[in-house]
Amino acid sequence: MTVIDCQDLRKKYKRMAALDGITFQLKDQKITGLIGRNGAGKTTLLKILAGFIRKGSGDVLVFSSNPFNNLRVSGNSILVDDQMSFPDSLTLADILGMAPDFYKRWDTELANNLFKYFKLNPKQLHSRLSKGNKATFNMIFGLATRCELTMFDEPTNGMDEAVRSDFYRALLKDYIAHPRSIMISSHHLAEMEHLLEDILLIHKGKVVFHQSLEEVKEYAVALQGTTDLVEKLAAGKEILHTKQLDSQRNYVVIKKEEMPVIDGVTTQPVSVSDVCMYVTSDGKGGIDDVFK
Amino acid sequence: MSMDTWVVAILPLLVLLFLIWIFLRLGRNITKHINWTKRLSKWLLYVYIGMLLLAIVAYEFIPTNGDKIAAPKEYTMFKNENKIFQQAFENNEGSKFDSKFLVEEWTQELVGDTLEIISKGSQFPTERLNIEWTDSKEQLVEAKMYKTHSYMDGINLGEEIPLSTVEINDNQIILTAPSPKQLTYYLFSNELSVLSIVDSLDAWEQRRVIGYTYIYLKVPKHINVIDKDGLQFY
Amino acid sequence: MMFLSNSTLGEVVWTQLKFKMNAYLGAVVSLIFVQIIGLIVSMNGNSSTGSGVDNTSFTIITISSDVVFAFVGIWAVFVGKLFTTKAYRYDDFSFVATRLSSNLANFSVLCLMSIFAGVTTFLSNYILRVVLLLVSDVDYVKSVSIFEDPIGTIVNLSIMIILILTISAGGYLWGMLVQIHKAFTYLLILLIITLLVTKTGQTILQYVFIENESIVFLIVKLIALSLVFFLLAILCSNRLEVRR
Amino acid sequence: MDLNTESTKPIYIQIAEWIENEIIADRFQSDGKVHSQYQLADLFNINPATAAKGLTILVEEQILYKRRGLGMFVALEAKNMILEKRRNETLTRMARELVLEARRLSVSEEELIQLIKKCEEEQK
Repeated sequence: MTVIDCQDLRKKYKRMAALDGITFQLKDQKITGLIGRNGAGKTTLLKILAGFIRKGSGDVLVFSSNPFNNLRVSGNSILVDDQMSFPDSLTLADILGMAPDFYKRWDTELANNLFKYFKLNPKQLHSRLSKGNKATFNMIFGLATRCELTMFDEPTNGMDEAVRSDFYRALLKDYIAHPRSIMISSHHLAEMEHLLEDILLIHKGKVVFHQSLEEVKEYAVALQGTTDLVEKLAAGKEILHTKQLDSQRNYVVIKKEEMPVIDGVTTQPVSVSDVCMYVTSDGKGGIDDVFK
Repeated sequence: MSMDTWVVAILPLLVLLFLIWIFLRLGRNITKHINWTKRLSKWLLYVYIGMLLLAIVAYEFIPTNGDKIAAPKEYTMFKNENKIFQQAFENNEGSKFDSKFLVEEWTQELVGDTLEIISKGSQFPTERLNIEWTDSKEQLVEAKMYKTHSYMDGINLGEEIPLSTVEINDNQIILTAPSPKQLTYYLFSNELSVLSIVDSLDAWEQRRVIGYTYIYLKVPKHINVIDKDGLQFY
Repeated sequence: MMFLSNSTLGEVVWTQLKFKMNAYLGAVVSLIFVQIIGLIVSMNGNSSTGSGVDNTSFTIITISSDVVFAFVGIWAVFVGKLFTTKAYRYDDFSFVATRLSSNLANFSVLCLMSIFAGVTTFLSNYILRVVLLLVSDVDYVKSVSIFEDPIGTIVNLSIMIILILTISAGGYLWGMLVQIHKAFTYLLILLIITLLVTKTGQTILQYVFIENESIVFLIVKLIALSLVFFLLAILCSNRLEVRR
Repeated sequence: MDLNTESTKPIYIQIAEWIENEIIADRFQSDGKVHSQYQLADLFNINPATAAKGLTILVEEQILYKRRGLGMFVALEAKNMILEKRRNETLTRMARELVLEARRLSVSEEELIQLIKKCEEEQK
């Protein structure tokens, strides 16, 4: 089943294009990482999918309908982000008490257990939570809704290290128990990479690739060796990134293809987060080039 | 009521609006710093509703010192009765007087042939006097004092306003007006007066019946009546 | 396998209504304070008429709910506007909501609050009565109580309720317009002034509030006006995006 | 149990290797049931799809077999197959390194074979 279907989705703010022709499809019950640099359009995409904002042009279908002003989409999806707000007159306990009325699959037990585990104060008001606790509460809320499409936008912002790993673990365990479509956007790809099945990489409002994690791992290969040898080997191939070490050079080459084994050049795999970083960097050089 | 006066009436309200707006803003800033829990709010609500209900019950039990407000129908009736009485009075038809208006009656044996009527205490005497001349040869004067309905906004003024005192000497009738008195009443209204602003004047007129004190004398024809204060109604 | 839960609009509106009645209790509390201040202001009476008969002068001080009502009216405008603010709209979307369901729920809340505000405004007069009678030694006239004139009570009560509803619906529309463009903040003030100053404005006001053959006709007109305000507000809110 | 996520080896290969190790250590008996993809995901804190991929590799190598509706089971000859495979793999890798090193040191093919034969004899 297709949960999300975007065809050439565009969205403009004022005159700036936030989404510039997004096309992808999301099959159900996968954890997908929405990766991209700041300003790539991740948040805009998620908000359109959640029905918070109107699409520009193109098509967007969530559960086969346009999410904007759609009750079925709203009832079966949730977007957890740091802008989530709850009435000031309700305590956290009140909010958790109201939620089952809205979300038919709300898991009260999970919500209460996580709430206790993270030692949140039930009498606290949402607006007075610290940044980290707010993120924790939102995460609990998002998980407990059990929505068929659960989206997290930078969920770990403000959380400390221990809570982050607890969050990822909780997410995975709940996903295993109740498989559903989960989308997470984050800067910290490395720390959640193991959770992901697919990666949707977007850059400047466009989809760079939408592949499984393993495919991304095989996406690129790094060559390290003496400059002339490496250059010869990389000639004619798409160079994603170069880095001068000393008298040697280090190249990253797109499309891991069969390389002849040459003495003096070692081939290394490139981590997923590095792949994403290199692919979305505008120049072919790195920060070192600035200091040349 | 013309539209202009309506505007004038609403302008102070606009100033009021502005003040309340400022007040609400202030209030919001203050309440931002108070943790209004749901429980506290609910308690406040219950206490307030309780107070309202208590007030309704308490109001029923507070003793009245005014009459019940008379219904518009009653006012019309009062007005009619006053009118009929007045006409009878003007026409000297003593027999037609409604006996319920009778307040006092007395007779007086005069010494001389003159009867002097004097009004005291009030610049503008409000009593109305009429004389029916009789053929009697005696010195006897019959006097009757009547008072017609006086109602205003439901208050029976007849009860609240003291009667003029009547003093009778050998050949004098001295009417003394009651000493000046100030009466203040609260009138509670269920209606929004803003909405009834147009017909309120009429309504107010309708709720007002002013009666008079009438003095009806039966005097033998040979008696000379001196009415220097001009009480007599002709 | 996907299991999509389907909720009807009615269910969602009902749930939102329950949620809002809990969440917006603060607005009700503020109403109580507004009424109490209105009561304090109206201690001096709204109008007094005097006249004299036989050396006796009368002053009749009329104590009605007008001042309290004026206060509550302003409260209603701001409560209506409050519901359209970002914070309140975003709160809805943390749960299940569409713009339509959210508007319907808001309107239901405004209706319920108007009923509450109308009833309490009407009854608050009784607090004033009791307090004045206990505190001052001024005589009073036994006025009609709710038990003596039930029909009159219901009529006066429903007028208050529906006026408050109309005002809050106006505030709601105003709030939506402000959300679309900040310049609309001053529109309301401008509108009130033009209504009062210009001839056409006065004609409109006269038509709505004064030239009424019967109370029922006034009520019908006010309900229609509230619905118009509300429908316009829905149209406006469809332009608004959440958490932008 | 921790996986090396920084490692050059894909996670699903690591999963497959872990199951193989368990089979060698007799912790998974032949014809016994192995962990499901969800148990593995929970155990290693990874996406179930990744775990499934690890299992699939082993099914393809016929080390595991599927029973519809019941799960994955260890094949009868699994242990031997794994040992065989590892033997081949390790030897091949070492031979490749040997060849590469020989080339670096300019040792000819014949000399290398001579060397191996000599080593063989020394061991006897």
